[in-house]
Amino acid sequence: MKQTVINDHSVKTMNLLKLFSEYNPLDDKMFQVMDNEGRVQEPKYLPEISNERLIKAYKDMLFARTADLMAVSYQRQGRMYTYPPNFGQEAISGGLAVVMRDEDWFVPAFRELGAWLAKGATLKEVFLYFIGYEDGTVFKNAKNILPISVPIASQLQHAAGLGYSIRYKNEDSVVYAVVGDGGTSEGDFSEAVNFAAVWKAPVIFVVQNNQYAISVPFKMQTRSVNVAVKSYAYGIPGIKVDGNDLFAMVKVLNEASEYARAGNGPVLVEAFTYRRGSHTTSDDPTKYRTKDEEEMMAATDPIDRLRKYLVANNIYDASKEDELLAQFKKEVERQFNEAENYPAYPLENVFKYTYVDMPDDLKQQQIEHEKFLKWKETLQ
Amino acid sequence: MKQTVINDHSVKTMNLLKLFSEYNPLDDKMFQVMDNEGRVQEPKYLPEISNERLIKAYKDMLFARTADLMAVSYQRQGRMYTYPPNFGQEAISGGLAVVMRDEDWFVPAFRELGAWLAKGATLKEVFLYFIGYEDGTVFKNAKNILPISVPIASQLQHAAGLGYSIRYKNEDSVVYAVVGDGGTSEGDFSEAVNFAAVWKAPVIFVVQNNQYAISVPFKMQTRSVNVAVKSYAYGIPGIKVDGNDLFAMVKVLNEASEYARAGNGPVLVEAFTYRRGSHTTSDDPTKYRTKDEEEMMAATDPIDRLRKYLVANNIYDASKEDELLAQFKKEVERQFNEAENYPAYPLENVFKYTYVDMPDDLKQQQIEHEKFLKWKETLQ
Amino acid sequence: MEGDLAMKVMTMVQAINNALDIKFQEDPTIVTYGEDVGVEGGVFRVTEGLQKKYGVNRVFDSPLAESAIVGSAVGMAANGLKPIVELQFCGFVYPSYNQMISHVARFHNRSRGRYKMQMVIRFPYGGGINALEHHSESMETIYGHIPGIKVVIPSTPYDAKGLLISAIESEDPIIFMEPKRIYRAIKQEVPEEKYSIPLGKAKVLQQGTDLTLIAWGAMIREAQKAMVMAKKDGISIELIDLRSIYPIDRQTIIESVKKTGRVVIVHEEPLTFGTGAELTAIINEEAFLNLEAPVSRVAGFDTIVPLPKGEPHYIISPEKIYYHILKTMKF
Amino acid sequence: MEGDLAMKVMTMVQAINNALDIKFQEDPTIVTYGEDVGVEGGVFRVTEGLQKKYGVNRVFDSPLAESAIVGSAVGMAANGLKPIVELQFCGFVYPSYNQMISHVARFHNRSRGRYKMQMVIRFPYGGGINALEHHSESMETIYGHIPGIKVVIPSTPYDAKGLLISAIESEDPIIFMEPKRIYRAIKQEVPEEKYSIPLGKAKVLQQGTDLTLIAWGAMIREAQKAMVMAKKDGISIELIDLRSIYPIDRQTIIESVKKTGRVVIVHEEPLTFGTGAELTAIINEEAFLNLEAPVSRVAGFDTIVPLPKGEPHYIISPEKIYYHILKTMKF
Ligand SMILES: Cc1ncc(C[n+]2csc(CCOP(=O)(O)OP(=O)(O)O)c2C)c(N)n1
Ligand SMILES: Cc1ncc(C[n+]2csc(CCOP(=O)(O)OP(=O)(O)O)c2C)c(N)n1
Ligand SMILES: [Mg+2]
Ligand SMILES: [Mg+2]
Repeated sequence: MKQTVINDHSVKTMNLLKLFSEYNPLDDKMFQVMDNEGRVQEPKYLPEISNERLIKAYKDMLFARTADLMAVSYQRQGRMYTYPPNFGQEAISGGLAVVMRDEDWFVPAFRELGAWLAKGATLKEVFLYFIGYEDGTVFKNAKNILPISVPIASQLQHAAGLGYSIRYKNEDSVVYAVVGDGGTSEGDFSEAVNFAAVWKAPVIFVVQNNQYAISVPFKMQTRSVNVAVKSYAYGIPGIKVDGNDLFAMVKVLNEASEYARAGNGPVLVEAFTYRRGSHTTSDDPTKYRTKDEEEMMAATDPIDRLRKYLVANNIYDASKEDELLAQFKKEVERQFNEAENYPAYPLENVFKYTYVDMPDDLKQQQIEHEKFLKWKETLQ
Repeated sequence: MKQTVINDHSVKTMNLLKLFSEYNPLDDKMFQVMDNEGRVQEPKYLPEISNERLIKAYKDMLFARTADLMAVSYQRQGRMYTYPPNFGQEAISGGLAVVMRDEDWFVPAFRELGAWLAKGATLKEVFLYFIGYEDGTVFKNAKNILPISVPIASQLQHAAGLGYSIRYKNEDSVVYAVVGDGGTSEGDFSEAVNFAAVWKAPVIFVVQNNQYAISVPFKMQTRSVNVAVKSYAYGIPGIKVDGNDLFAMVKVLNEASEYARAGNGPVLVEAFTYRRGSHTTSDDPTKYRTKDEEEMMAATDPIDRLRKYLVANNIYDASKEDELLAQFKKEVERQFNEAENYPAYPLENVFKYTYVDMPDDLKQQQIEHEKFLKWKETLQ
Repeated sequence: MEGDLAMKVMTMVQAINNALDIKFQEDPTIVTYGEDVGVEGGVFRVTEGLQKKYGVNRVFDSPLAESAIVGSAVGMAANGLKPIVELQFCGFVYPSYNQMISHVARFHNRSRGRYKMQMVIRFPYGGGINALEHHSESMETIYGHIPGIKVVIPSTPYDAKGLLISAIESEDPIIFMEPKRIYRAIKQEVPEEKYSIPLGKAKVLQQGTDLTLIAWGAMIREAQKAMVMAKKDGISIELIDLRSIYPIDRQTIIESVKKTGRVVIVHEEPLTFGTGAELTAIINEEAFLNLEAPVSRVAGFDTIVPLPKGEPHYIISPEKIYYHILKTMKF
Repeated sequence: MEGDLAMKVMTMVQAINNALDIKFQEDPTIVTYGEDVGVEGGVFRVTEGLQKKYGVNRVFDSPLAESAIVGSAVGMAANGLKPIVELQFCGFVYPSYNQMISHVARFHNRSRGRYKMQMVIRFPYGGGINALEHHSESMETIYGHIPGIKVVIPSTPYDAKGLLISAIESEDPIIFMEPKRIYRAIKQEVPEEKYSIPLGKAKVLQQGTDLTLIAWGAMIREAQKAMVMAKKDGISIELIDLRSIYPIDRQTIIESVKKTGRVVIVHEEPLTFGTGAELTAIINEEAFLNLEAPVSRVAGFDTIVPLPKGEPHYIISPEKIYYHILKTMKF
């Protein structure tokens, strides 16, 4: 057991990271390493990533996008229920994928395909979930990941608690917790960041600001100029980063996790992005946004940008991309088929997991239902 | 009906008030007009208050304190249930009393004796409430006041809604909503300020930072340097003001309400003070704070300070204060006696107000209970 | 009663929209808001077209915060507005539970009648739409158990319109739970004019003599299917649409039970502590001597509603209702 | 069983404190926190002395936010801690209701057993202490109705200790409701050693043949007073302390009802949708033919608990229980 006092509440002058003070959220500057054309604008902040790792990151993002677009079409074909697309937001998960370590915790909402996969979840599992199996959110080969969380912002409380437990057990991990821009309006957002701050819990709160909560634009969620500035309410560092810029994401997440891991407490990262797709497959974005806007934001696409960078720097040969995509599609199709052919959902799974120690009443409910089912078979 | 659009969410550069930018909460400077000895340090910010009004303000604060201390002793005598003392915090209510107009709304928590009285509540009512009658929180002669609210921070949501309704109905009032420092940790605080900001609702959120939430010191509630800085999270002006300095309170509340009334939206006012008494009459502060601290903070006492100012400026003749106090005590005693002699709580009052249109079931419950009571009389 | 009125075929969504439209026209103190309620017209399109017609001050999007949505309505009601708030799904109501129980339900009592909480809190509830977690639940009990609030559930477009109009006009706060599974699944002729259906009254949908079947919301349709099965066995069933979860219309129920002596109750919410328990207790208290068999509850299991692939196991089938009817008849 | 153990006279507060102490000693993964839990030892002094003994990392004050108190416990439990959180009063639990129902109750199910939510959520409940609004309420039902959670209520210091130890050791999340009215009102010899009482089991406190009286928490004492009155009439009452609100111990209840044929249930929470409804439904289902009179519920009214001067009207008196006993006997 750790001997230092976790609840050390003496307010010290915050040891703000250099990057964070340079991009003070009050100035509403957005930290960006490369521009929309993939040209590096802030070389001093270009994170050190090997070419190999970079190519992998790119391919992973591309794979996630492929899977994502196919998921939407599976849904259209009636082969899947509601699905929340990630299209346009891949560099946030992409950045997390580069930075997260096995022992770090990942606390997702529901729109983090790339990060789930990076953590060790399989695409098949993700499909299973959106096809309608709880099995799909167990992520059994992924270490230290919480299940998909649907009630907006509520998962952040879990992140704060995880952060406390890490300090309590003197573990070396940090927590990455994701929430949307809309989620910052929930009381749970505020409470969670505040708890983590008071506990100096090593939590990186990553707000995926895709500028909409379903149909509601960011400027109707809050009057604050950006999300990052909300860090001031909790006395922690905050930064607004271009969430479509993999380099910027990696740089910020690295700095933030170093800061958090050193015992300084949480960091608030606003990853500015755009949801190019619909909110979910049940949503029609034409009701609330313009084609113009969509096109303007398409120009900031994270995958296009990274590809431009990679090609311009001779790291990646884009001429083979069609082949790669064909291969990805096959793989996605394979995993989707596996998910589709998953064994039927047994009745007992409805009952089995509600409690560790199942009450007799509930057992009885199962038994009686089975009796009914037997009887039903005798009908006609 | 008003024609302008309430939900105008265009983010404008905030039209920060001069005073507010001078006392930027980021610098953690506290706005103060007079020092602990009642000497004016910021003459340019001394609010214009007639001597008459000033004397009234002073006497009202003194009356509130007298009532408050006597309430504690009534409680000790077993003549009243739990009571939350205001001792040491009188200048916050005192400032509100000077600034609030009849048509302004007051949204209290439970520790605002002076403000209730200023709004038109009687001391008898307040006593009635803490003696255990709902009648005591109706405040029937006070215009635009909500009842006492116990669940911490929840009342702030009502303030946001009131603010919306004011804009909707094109009324000229503003809302003063009070909460404690502990209350700023609740999700409801954050949601309410955010709603008010988005709606540009004319709400002055007054945080009575008395440095404790029961036993928990402010520095364990949050890592932010102060409360005022939390305004940044919502894109609204915020200021930390010496809540024991009546002049500073009046000045800030005046500026804030002007700003809010003009349609700019809410303001966050941190009124820094100290609860010299116990949290409630069931609390023992020696468990969590030192005599030294208590003495240090006693030196900032709001009433002593104002008296010193008044005397030094020949506005008030303190030599007659004993007489005044004797008179106050008599008046408090009179009102307490009235409260104590209030008619017994009739059974029907338990039932009558739960619904406007009482369901038959509930009527039946009352009838059957009355049957039981009749039967009970026949026992023995 | 419906004879003179111009009729139009409506879904429940349209009927609710129509009720809102009528009341908005009539009463400028009514406003409505919630997540995606304005521009989008609600995720189920219940408020569609209203913002265009009545402006953004009366029909608007709120930030994403349920506690504030309900809590701010308290302030609006205190100053004379009549807010109608929408919460997006049954599973996202809970953050507002504190405001409901601590304030919406109590302001009238706490202020000894000074402040009325004239408001409607609407939300879709129930399973059967293949939705993600938290989108399929039914928790009538936790609302019905709050003193100070009334809880209403319609089962048809006609009822939805008439009950919602009464709810809006009620001086008590109303929780209006909408069975989303039949939002568009049932079409019905509905008068275009204003009409209202009194709150707190159950409706006998079908007279019968052998057994009383009590249901509400989307379960009415399932109950009706079960009745078709039972008809073959010559069982005469009296079907009651409860309509009001609180208060419960004891009179209608007891009259029926006194006639039939047998009862089956159907609800989607978990069995234990469900509305069926209260109904059973009422029947036990008021028709004890008339009962010829135990009251039978067909209800959701005491489990979390499974994701879509497991939901068919969970959802109540007409066969299951029929099974309980037979069991109760044979007792 | 109690024979060999060293005994000490304890109040319920002391017994709970003692249970915590024993478990803290045993298991370093246990932590406890909440408003004023650390330095102050809780507003009711339940955690008194524990911070000094186990340090601020294990026993600590949290900021004032109930949703975060319960929600953060979910994260702690996911990483192998066993949090025990205190919510200060029954009326301040609601902000955490979303975390309870959406996460605490569901993590095990959602993760198909990967994550256990081994935690205890403690709070004082019930009336009779002349408190301000929100400090006197009983709402067993809204917790009992949540699938995935178990709900426990002790009625004596002895039970409080034994049940709390079981609750802490339970791998399922437990809501532990403490009848604050008898926090210090009852003193009892309690073993100083560790012992536990199985969850989910009611206890027959007194055998009897004429009528089954079911109560829990602070109502046990009132029930016992009523029994003294009924004894004069020669009525032999079997008193059952329910102890577990969910699951309900059907067996103990049904066995008793089969013997007595008559039942009176006592609870503080509002009548409608109260725990008495579920008990009645169970009895109706499983002992229908044994019932000789309607099950009678003595309960709080469907109103807000009045402030102290009105509370005597609201609170359940032994006479009222006695009245119901007589009515049920005479039926
Ligand atoms: C507590 C809660 N309220 C409402 C919803 C319904 N809902 C699902 S997603 C969503 C919008 C979320 O917006 P944001 O946080 O920006 O995340 P994004 O979907 O844009 O990734 C809403 C309102 C929910 N899931 N949880
Ligand atoms: C939601 C809620 N949780 C807990 C409580 C119990 N409680 C009453 S006062 C208080 C402390 C409040 O502190 P603060 O907000 O600083 O106000 P102060 O009492 O210092 O004026 C607490 C925890 C409550 N009333 N409401
Ligand atoms: Mg978003
Ligand atoms: Mg305080």
